[in-house]
Amino acid sequence: MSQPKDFGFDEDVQMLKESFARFLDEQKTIESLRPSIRGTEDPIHGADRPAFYDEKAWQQCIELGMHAVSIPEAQGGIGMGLVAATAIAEEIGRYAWASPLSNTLHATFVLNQADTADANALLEDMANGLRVALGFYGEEGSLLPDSTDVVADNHRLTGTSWYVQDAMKAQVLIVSAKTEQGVELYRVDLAEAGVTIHRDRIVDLTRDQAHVELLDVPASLLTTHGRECLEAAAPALATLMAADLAGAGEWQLQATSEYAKVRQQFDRPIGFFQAVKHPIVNMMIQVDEARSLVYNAAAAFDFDREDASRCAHLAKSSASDMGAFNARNSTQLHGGIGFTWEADVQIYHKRQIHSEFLFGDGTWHRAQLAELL
Amino acid sequence: MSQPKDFGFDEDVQMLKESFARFLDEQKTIESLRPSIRGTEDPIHGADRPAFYDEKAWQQCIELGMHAVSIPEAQGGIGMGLVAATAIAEEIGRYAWASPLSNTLHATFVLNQADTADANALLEDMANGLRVALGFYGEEGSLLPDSTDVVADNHRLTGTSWYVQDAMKAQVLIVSAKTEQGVELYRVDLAEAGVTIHRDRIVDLTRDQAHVELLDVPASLLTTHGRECLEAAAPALATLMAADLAGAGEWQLQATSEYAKVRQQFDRPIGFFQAVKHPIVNMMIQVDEARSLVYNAAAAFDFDREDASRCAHLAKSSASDMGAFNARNSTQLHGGIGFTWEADVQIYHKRQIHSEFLFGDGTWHRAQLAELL
Amino acid sequence: MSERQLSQEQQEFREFCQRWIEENKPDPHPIPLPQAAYEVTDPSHLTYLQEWQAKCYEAGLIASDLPKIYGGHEMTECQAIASAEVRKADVPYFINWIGLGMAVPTLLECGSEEQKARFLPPIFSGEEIWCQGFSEPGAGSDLASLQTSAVKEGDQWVINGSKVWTSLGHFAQFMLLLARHDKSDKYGGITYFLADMNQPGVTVKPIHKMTGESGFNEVFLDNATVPDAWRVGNVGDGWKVAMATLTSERGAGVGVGAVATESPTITMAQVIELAKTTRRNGRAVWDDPVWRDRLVKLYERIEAAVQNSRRAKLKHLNGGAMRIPLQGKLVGSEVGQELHHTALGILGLKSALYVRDPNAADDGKWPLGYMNTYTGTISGGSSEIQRNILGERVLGLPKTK
Amino acid sequence: MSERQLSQEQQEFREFCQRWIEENKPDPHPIPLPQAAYEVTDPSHLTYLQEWQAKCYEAGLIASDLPKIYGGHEMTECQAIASAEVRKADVPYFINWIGLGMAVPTLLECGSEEQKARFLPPIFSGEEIWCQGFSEPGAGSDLASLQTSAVKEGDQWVINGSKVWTSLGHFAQFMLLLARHDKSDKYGGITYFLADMNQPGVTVKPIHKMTGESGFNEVFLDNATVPDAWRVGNVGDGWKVAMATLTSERGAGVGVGAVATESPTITMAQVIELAKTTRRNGRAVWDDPVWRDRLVKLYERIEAAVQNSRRAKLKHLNGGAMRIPLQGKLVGSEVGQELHHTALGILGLKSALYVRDPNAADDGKWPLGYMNTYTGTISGGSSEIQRNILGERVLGLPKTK
Repeated sequence: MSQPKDFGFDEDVQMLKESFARFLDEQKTIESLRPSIRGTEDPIHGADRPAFYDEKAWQQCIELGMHAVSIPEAQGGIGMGLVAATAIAEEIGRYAWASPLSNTLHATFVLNQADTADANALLEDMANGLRVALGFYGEEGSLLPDSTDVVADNHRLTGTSWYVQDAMKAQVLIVSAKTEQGVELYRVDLAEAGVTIHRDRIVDLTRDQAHVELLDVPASLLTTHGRECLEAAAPALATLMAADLAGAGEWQLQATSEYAKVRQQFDRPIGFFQAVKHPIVNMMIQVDEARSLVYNAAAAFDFDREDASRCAHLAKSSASDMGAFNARNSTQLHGGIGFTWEADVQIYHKRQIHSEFLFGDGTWHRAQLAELL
Repeated sequence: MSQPKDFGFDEDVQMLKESFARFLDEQKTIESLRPSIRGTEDPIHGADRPAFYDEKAWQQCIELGMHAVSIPEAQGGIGMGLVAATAIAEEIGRYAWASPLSNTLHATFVLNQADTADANALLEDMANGLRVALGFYGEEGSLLPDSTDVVADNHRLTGTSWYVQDAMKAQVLIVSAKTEQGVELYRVDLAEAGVTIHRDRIVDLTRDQAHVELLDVPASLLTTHGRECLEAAAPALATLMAADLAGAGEWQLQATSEYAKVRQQFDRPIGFFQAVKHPIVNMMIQVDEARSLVYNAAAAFDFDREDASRCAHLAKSSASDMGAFNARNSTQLHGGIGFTWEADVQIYHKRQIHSEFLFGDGTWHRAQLAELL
Repeated sequence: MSERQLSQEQQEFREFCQRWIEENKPDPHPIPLPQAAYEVTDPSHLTYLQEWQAKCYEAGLIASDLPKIYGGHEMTECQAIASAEVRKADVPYFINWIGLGMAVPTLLECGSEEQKARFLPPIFSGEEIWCQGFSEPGAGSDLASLQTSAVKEGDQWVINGSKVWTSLGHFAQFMLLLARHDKSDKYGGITYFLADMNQPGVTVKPIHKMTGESGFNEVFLDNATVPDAWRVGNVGDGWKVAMATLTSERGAGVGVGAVATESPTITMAQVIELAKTTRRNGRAVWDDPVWRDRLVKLYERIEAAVQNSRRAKLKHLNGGAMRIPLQGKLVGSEVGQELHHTALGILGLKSALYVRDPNAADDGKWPLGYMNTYTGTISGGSSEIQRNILGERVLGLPKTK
Repeated sequence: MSERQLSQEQQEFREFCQRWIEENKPDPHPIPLPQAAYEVTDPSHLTYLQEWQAKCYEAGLIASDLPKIYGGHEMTECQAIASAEVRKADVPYFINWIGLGMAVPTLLECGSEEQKARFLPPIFSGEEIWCQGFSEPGAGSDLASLQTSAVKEGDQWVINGSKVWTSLGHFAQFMLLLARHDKSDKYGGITYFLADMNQPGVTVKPIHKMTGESGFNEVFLDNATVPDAWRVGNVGDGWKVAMATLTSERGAGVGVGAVATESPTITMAQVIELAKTTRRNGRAVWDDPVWRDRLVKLYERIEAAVQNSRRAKLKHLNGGAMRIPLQGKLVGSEVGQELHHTALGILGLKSALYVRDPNAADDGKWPLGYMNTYTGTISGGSSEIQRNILGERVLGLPKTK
């Protein structure tokens, strides 16, 4: 089956994207985040920042149905595809929104692959607003599906899940665990005894992160086909993260371009100078490449699944490199101002160099892609 | 033993370099070359260009002693080291001089490693003006010492030597050949029966190139330790070629910078615009890095042989990348003019993308260097 | 990439194109063609390519969607299909690419009805070759500083001056000519003409490029004349009309079937193949992860260009009508240059072997193609100028000049 | 790189330095030091670093070659040796880097004898910390657009205005101050002063960087005063004197022992080690040829910088006195930035772990260091300005502004 010309970006998706963007615009996402990071600046002497989580905003998001966009209708969701979820992820990136929504979207595409009663039950809970996090990484942070450091034995889990994004906002952790049969996925209640959430001190101010230690914790099996499930969901996860990078990259482009129009140096707006103008154009070129590849990857997943891996590798490789490039240039071209804690570009910069590595960096995706060519 | 502060670039070397530069300046190297390429432009319909060789200039060069700079005094040479030869090679590059001199320098450092009566006899002949070429490459153009496609049997050679530089100017070919024992070096008279010189049609206008077919050709053995000899000489060859690139790169920088001062666009010299100025500065940065690494590599070979391989890899990697970069920018920044056959930048452009690959490109040298780190 | 939701007409036309190309594909010319239409200098190549273009036009692969009165075939959204099929197939390019790619959109947008009826059909058939007379010696990227003068005498204009980098000037019957009727007004003093090249006042002198080829020319206009009826737009509107032409050149125009070069996707596939088949230091170059990473990065950028073109058509996703199209020429030419330099790197020493060397990889296509990429990054508005345009027109940054 | 042809004095001094450093190396401070002198904000760090600098000065490792009347040790060509040994050793940086690196060369070149005698010795000992007051809010790279005013009243000057990005301003006793005595003359209206920071008219307010650190400050000058005897150079020569200071900052100055950051060679070695010890996807990152190629390219550029410094001293090889030195800051900061971003890439997800995270690689040094590289590419003349300077001063290209 081949892709539709419009990347499957039909009126429904457009409306969804626009209404979500309006919602985020009203949230004043960066302004809302600022109080939580005040007084925590100094990396050596400063306090630890609280995990930012705005319950009211999350409830509003649920009312809009954004959390359930790709949860099947049978489980109480909207049942749209990756194209729709990607549109949402792009806006999350553009507004650098700190919330459980990214995890919810990621989890949806993993659980959609499982097709078990337990997975469906969890999807249903998520449709009702349950907040989840994903625990698929071992300490090395490898992308291989069996890189987990958690072991399952008779529905009890022991080990540590690393690099759990937005763990402090979550109620339930979806964990990949090794058994003698292979890799299985489990559902763990984070309030369970034996669970210790070790908050990580990370650079990114728009997310929280933890490594979650599990000591003989009871868990319910979601699927015995963990490896297959993760492999099948991988293109969706990479595409969603690429969309986040692309959205933030577009913000960086616009913010830098606007700054170059107003900031005066040598009696002119700095955007007059080619040393400023041309790098901004290069930012635009990179973000446009990433965006187009993201839309293509989402459409491939929904309409041409055989081509989904190739397209997802393209999208995340492009978006990861763009994220780093736009981060660098947005700071550099803002000059001293851009380097201060007060500047919003620094917040996006940190988000981008975090997203760059989530679900695989450019180098890794290119190496995978090469195998397909 | 450690290197001298001044890279061994003492007064003798300085005088040598200056007098050689004066000599080349008088040669008007590009002007002299032009007639030989006239009428040969059209790649499809044009005539083949004659192999440019100026016998008078070569005799003058011999009178100056440049050809014998690193031939030991015992063999009638001047007995200076790689620092001196590198100084000369840099000027060859700067003036893009078509002559047998590069080959003579390269051959000197190979033969200096052999320490046999036959090798010494050849060095003596070279000191007397004999013109040589090097046949070490197989068709793949690999850098491994045993990549030759020539086989030796009882002092008779059969096979083809590929990518022989300036073969049309040479009287004698130094060939690496495989035997049951390993790799041996031989001396072949190019006038011998059984030798067929197939002229290659190459892009570079300042060199000629051929693949030399040998059919049961009698040859005299130079050394049975061909592999060791080539390995020991490798840092010198890479350094000499890097020096050639650096010299030509400096010419490209100066030519482009001068052009940017005189060429007017939008009522100003184009060097006013940062889109022109900054790339020219980047050319300077690259050529300075390459030059410093070249001087360091030459000094390492002469004074700190243990470090010579590392330093030569650094020099050729840097110089190869610089050559390509400066070639690209010199053409681009000259605009339409730089793209014409009449422009001198095109001649240097072609020389640089040829030198880029001789004795290993940047990628190869970095891979080798990594093994030492 | 195949497309869903084709109309029945489109579906059938695509099948027709595929079948027709398969059946009518010409045998290769005994002398290999140059890499692009603008490098053709051999008259026997010209004839061969004109015949091929005429056949394609007749079959409806050129001017597919245009009205009959202009010589079109009046189909609906079929041109893109024809162009895609032509690009995919291993067939010669259309020689009259300036006519198709620049003269046609300019005339459609700004020409009189008489001009359209007179000039369009022989452009489609390839009977009348066109060239472009914008650049002048000394003007370079500062196009508007042109000095060629146009003086009205009766109902015609007398033209004096010279033009440079005139691709196909040696074969062309007509030129898209910019000339100055008023020295006191840099932009407003320019008028746009269609000039007959076959007249005594016009002399064409070839310029050799660094490749050795001579597709470019210098054109001297010495009391050449143009009837006032062949003026495009009003007196003084030349700059505005020229922008329409250049927008087409920069990839933003409406396709009428102009194919002057190989598609980047095809070139990319060839370079990957080259890496897989070229051996060095004991293995295929493709097996070296360093080269593979570089190639995949380029593959990614070329795929992005394909998806960019797709997105450019979608109003709600393209970020503005000109944002993506204006990037096309810049990115295409720079990526193409890097791709070709990478091909040289894959070949290593073998990259030195040039056209007509019996051992050259692909008949010397790679070094030849590498050098020709500078046509792309320099002419038709250099990369430096393209970045100015993008910064100023798309992002609204202040004008550099 | 060891050097041949050292004099006996030099030879002995080198051995002394090595021995002395080995014996006097301080124990690490209980709270880890920031990465560079200009990020120090903790008073206990200040005391610790001042003690270390004083000891080094006493031992002759600072001001080695300067005359006794200025507090120097009157050795011959020994400073470079001391600096090299300090850089090689794993010891703290010198906190008074602006004093050593900028105030000293400026005073030596342009200061009065009284100024030299008064100010130099406590700079060397670290007793009096210095800061630089050139940049102003709104001026950015256009340094000469500064607005802080200096009005002569009797034998002193009254200063009003504000300065920004003032490293170490919170600890400094003195400031290198540029102020405007004449509004009508952009460059000629500037005068250079040495200002006492410990007076009522001076207020220092920290600026937090994206790293969270606050080494930078904003300094408000509200009727602050400077005696006329602390003016450097003539009234109106401020811009000229400032250029002497900036030339030192850009790496072209005479070393007196200023060490504010880790040597790039050491950082490079650490990143290679990081790649060898970090495992991902089943192997060490160093075993991936793609990462290795990138690292070796950076290694090459850092080695080139070392050899550049060596060549810069050789008249017949350096292509002009300023050509290489003026590249130092630009290339060093850009390569450093790429190197740090590469370190993040090696760490992958682990790169997110920041200072004080118990699992962070090297105590979070890599993300912290990465962000701090923007100090290098932005302040002290951004990379964009550096390229202008190089193009204009070294190559003689026309001035952009």
